[in-house]
Amino acid sequence: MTDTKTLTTEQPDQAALKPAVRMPAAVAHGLAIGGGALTAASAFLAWTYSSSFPGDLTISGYPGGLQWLTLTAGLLTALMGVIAAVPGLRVLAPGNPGNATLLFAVGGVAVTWFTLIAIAVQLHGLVNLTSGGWVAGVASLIALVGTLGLPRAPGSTVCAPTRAEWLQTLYAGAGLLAVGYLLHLTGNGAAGLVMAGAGVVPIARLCIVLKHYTGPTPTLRAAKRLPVAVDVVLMILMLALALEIFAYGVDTPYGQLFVGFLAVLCFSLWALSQSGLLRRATEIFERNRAWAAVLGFLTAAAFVFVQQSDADAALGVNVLIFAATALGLNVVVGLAGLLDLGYVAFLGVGAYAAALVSGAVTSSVHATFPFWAAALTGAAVSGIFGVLLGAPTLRVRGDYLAIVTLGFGEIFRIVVSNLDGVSGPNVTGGPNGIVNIPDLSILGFNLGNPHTILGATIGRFANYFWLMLIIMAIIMLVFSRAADSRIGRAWVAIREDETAATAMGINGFRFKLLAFALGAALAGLAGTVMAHVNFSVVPDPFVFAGPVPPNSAFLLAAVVIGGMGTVSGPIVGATLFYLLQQKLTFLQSNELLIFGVALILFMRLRPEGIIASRRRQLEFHEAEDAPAAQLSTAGA
Amino acid sequence: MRNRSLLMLTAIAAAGTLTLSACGSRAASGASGSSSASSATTVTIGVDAPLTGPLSALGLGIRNSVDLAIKTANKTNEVPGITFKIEATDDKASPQQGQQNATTLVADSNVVGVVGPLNSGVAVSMQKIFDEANLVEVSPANTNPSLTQGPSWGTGTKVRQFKSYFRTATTDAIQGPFAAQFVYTTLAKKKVFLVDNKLTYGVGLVATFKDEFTKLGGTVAGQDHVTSGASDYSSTVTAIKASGADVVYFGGEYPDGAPLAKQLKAAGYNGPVVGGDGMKDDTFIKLAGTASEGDYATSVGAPVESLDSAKTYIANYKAGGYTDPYAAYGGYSYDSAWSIIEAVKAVAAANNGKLPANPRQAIETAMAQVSFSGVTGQVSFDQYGDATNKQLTVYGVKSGQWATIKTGTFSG
Amino acid sequence: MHELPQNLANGLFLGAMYGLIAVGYTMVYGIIQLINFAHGEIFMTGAFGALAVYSKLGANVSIWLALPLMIVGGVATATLVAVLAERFAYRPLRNAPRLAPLITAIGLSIFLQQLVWGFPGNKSARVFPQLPGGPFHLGSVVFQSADIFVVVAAVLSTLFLAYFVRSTRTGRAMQATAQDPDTAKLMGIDTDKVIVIAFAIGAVFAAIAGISSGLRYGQIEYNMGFLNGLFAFTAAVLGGIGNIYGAMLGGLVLGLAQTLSAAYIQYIPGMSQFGSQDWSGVWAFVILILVLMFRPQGLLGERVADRA
Amino acid sequence: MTTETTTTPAAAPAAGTPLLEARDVVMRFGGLTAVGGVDLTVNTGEIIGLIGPNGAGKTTFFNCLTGLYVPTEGQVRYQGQLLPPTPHKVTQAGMARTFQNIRLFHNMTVLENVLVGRHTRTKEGIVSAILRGPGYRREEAESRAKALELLEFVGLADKRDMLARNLPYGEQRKLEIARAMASEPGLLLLDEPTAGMNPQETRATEELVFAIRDRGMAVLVIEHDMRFIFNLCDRVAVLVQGKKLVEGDAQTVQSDERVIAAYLGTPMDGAEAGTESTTSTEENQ
Repeated sequence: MTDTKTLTTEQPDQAALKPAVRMPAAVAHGLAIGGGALTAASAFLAWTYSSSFPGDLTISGYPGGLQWLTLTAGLLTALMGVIAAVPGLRVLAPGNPGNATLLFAVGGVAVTWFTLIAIAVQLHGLVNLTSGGWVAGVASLIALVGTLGLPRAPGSTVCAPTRAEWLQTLYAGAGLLAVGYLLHLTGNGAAGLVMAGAGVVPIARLCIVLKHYTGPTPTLRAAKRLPVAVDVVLMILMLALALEIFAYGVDTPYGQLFVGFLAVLCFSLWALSQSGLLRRATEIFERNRAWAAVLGFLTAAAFVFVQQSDADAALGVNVLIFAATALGLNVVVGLAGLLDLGYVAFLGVGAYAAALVSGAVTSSVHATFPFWAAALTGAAVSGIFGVLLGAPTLRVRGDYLAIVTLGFGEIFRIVVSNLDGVSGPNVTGGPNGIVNIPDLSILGFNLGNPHTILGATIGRFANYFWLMLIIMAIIMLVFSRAADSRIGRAWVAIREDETAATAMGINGFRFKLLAFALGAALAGLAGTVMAHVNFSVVPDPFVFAGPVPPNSAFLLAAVVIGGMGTVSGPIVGATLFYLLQQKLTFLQSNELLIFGVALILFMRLRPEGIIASRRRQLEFHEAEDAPAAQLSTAGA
Repeated sequence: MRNRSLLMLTAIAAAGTLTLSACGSRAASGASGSSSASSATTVTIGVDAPLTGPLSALGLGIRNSVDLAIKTANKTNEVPGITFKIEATDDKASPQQGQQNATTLVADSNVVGVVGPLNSGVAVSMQKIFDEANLVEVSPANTNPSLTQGPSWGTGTKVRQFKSYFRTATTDAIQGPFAAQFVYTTLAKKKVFLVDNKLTYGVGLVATFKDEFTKLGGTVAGQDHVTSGASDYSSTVTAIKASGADVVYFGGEYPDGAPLAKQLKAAGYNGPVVGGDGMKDDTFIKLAGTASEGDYATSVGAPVESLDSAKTYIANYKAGGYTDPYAAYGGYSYDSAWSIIEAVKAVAAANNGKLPANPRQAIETAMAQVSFSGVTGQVSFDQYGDATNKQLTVYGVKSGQWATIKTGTFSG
Repeated sequence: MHELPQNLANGLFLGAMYGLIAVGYTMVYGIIQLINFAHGEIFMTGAFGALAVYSKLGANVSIWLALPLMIVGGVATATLVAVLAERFAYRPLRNAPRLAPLITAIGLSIFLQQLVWGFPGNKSARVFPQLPGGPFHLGSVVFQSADIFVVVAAVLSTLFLAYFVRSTRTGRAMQATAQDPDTAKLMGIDTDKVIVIAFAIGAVFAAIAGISSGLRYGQIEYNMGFLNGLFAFTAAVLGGIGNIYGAMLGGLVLGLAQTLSAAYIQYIPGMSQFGSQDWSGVWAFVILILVLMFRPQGLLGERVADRA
Repeated sequence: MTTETTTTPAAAPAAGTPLLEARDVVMRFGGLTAVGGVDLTVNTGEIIGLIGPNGAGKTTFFNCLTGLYVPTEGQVRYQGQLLPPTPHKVTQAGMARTFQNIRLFHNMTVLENVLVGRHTRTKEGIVSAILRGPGYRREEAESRAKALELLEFVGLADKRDMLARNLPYGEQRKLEIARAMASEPGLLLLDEPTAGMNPQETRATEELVFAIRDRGMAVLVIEHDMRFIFNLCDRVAVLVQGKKLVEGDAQTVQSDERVIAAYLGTPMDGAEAGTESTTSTEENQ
């Protein structure tokens, strides 16, 4: 879709730094601020006649659903427009407030027009839009035009795509339309999706243009150090805001709202990074690492207080289980460079081990371990399986490992299905699994019972959420400390060049085995909690690819797309994946199809993942930035 | 440079989802339920089934049948003053997802009962969530006896597991032995070869069949377990032929049953293949072709053509304009939804025609008394929450059609 | 034990099919060291392509007339998919780190499965036409027309491939590229073309295997490529990856191992519960691990010296 | 290059005792004999050169010494102990090497590369890495100090946070030497350390090798550059067609007619041509 040649920065041509739309600066500022304000105001109007569009946008005077997002985007545009217009407010946006205003305005256009189109499509026809809807649409466009008239940042290029690029876009779009139409004729369920993809192509092209237009992220001089107390307060505020935004996203009741939310969020983040605020925020977190860790943990724990019901906490638990497992896989894939395609089996081993010693009636082992012992058992048994599997295969060429692990993932399910006393010894209860696993009881506190803290009812899943959060913290600690140690260096060395690593005295086999076993043990640990959360362990979920995470393919994707070798990458990847497959229900059965395409596109466009470790970053883009870069920001 | 390529990718993703969801917002259109009666209370009946993925054919049949039941109830004003609404959730055949759906349904105070799930493996992760909220759950498809009667049901110690869990599906404990009696007595085959596909349904069926069949005096010539979806059953076929068995009992669904039947007949085996309701599907005959001739499958309830309610249901379903077939569990799903409606009716009737503020507990209690003539026959629940309807019918493949062979009530 | 000949024959038929798929894995791996994870799906698209041709022809056309057309259709579909995949998914990543093309391959595999699944009627198994005739009896062994088809196809394909690789210009260019792609390029060999041809040949073989599978089992499914692909790759490793005869041999060994383990493991004292068909996949996997432990280069593979 | 810094020299046995003894090392690949019975002794404090025309089997011999190849015949002893045929154990025993074609860990920083070299001299395992007890911290600090000192020694201290791949060629060579030295070897094996260097860089490398010897390490070096070798080495062995032709001090070797013939080219016979092509692919890796 893009080719890297257009991405390489061209020499900023000072003469070309005129805005895209020529107008006096005062007019531009005025239009930007006014358009933003008007957009915000239009959210209070009724946009449609029918209340059957989700969120009920028929009420004047009170915004609903997607209108809130338009309101937010409009306000942000106006606010940033003011900052851009008044030189004395530059402290508030040390980077490039003009660009930030532009991007907020684009976010506003995106969410507003998306809503209008969705209304028109869903209710069949433009007649469903009231004048209020048109006001919103026009207002957002006015803001956009205004921001396009703002002075441009140095380093940006107005590079209208070349003729060839437009043609490319055209062909790609037309091709997708044609393919989509063909699929439609054959009745394929993915037809609409492919045709919609045709709409994405020009939008993507526009995004590229926008990217050039805004130029690189501004570099800032380090800000003055603030007192730690101020920093802490700022961090608390930022984290609280992030939590609120996250909770809003998690709680979006219908797909359209989630999509609008994502659009506003993406463009707002882009705008914040252009405004320099993101950089400032990062600085604060980086200079108070210990505080940041503690506050981050507390913020995550506070999630259960901002949730609407225990259903959100259930979602949170599942996300955490998925993310923790992905982080375990990151040891294997990201650090040691070993491809494990059957990783979910280790989660299964942990879950089964915990279920067996849980005291469930259906367990074939009649023993009840306390949780700490069960967790250790799960991790240990899983680690042992890792060693058993790794010992014969880690000696041979790396590619074979992929197939052996894939095979292991598959036969794990077959084996546990057969260990039911009929076609194998009775261990796992066969296809019926181990069911009615009792809730955990830690220090006499039963996690199954709801209780009240600070006036809020903390339900069963909230309890497990906290437990899982602690386990997550442990896994993060293990990962980051192992990565930054003699062991972690040995893993990376093996990944980089195994022959050279052994010549440096590293026992390649032993360390690969260690990575494999540690990864397996971490997955096993997550599995122990999963068994209790789900009340049961059955063979079916432990597949290579399925619609619901965790499964091996999703785990791998969370690591790879999130960012190999980093702590935050797999967590971000896992969260994003889980929420997307939960929220985008309008994709119907096409989630896996999208997932497959996403994997391919990511490998093409950004193989280092969303959060790139500094190593990966350079590994994948060696051609792009050959000049030596002093690495100041640590990735891992 | 690098960060920008990420930003771009997210922007593309955002743009993509924008375009997509604008085009594909069909999700909400599945919900129905007219709100004609202005003063009416609207309550929700939840559905949990795999609506997407490989099992979606069955899941959609469940959802549509519940939808049909709700529409019918609203149309006939079955419960005066109360309108029903459907809330369908997709569990994607995953226990995790099912559990999450359960918490979502529990959190919605309008939900008075839930139909589902399809998979026993999903059920076990949901039962307790519903139970703690006293929210009635009626499964149209779970056949594992231990879901209601506890893990030791086979040894006679039956203990009700969850007071909120009911099912209209018949359990393996009835269907397997019924098939065994049919094979041993009616078909007079005394030497059976057992095959299952190592999934919950098949394993349970084969186990109960085996117990009853040996109790009757038959012999088990051999037993094999096949990988679901593997389709190469040549070693199984060879073993069956070598065992000298005169009948094969297959525990599993038709996608595995059909190739087995086909490969058996192709290899020159002459005995019939007998299966459960998972095999009694027209696709079985389509897939296995002429090889299916003479095979048998048991199914719950009286023969379809003898039940007026079933005929009405099928006609209404067709008239309802659903794009997906009602599939194997459509009838049970309709009955499941209807049983909830009946319970709501009973509660409302006992409370001056209105539902109490939190009716869940009352509805759960009322479920035990529910009794009506449904699609699959008389529907009511016993002390474990199982369907009391123990009538089963044997169908056989005759000239490319399922034909009723025998119907009867299991007693044993 | 008197059914031994029958079991051997069953294993042979199954193994021939694995071998046909395995050739694709082994050729691509031999040349660009890529596990083409999506090859199982190429196999699947081959079968569906053939079925599409059949359903267009209508039920009145004799199967003997339809079969050649179905083969053409299946082969064309599979080859098209493979070549497109090579061109648009793999080629841009030729110089990327190892993990990138592998993950692309996984994505492609999922994508192809879902795409085929999306066609109406493909959500569950589809009926595949049957070859008339049979069952044939040879001593105590019973087999079908489709079994003859798969064996003949495997033998002919192997002979063709042997001729192709040894005696044609392209075949020799292929060998040279496998040995050392850089030198081959310097020698004027169009390595891109060679790689495309490797993908295409693999796809042709996979399509034939896909059609055999349909003919033998009477039904095809969108996910049929996963398990078969997994076993075929195992077969390729077993035979020595990179060696086309190894792929065939590995397929046969694996097919026999699966059939025989399903039939006879239960007679080993203490193993009576482990002999079902369901366990045979596990035993195939155990064999793979054993081979990797004791003969990592595979049955026919050559020892690759560790390079310093 | 920095001048002498205070370091603790690697535990060096009394000068002049044999450190490495290779006896009759034979390496065959299939029917092809790459190394045919080479003897070589390196004593403590010595700098030994190994020269020979392309394809003479020098790198193969190196690989036999360092455990990458298991010699078909013959023995390699280090400090009297038979060396195990696994590279990491050889390094553990006290022999470290560099590679002909630089094999750094490209995506690790300069400092991390040297820290990896410390691997065999550190012990902390996974548990202590996670718990970060005082022992771990001490060891990590020591490793760091040692690594920084080595970077100082080769002149790369100010580039410690750069990625190895971004270093210029000559500095990559230096880094590879520093990385090898980090394992505190008694004997350092350098495989063509000046390949691709200009004369100034070559001279600097010469100085560096002497400085390394002054730190108490013996050095075995493969090289093409005659002048470099003859300036540097106490003894030089010449390998031709997998066999040791001559061994002696620079003077002896330089005046040996067979060496001149081997280098200046009496036409090679057919077998030699074959040997050359195959061995060179091995060396190319």
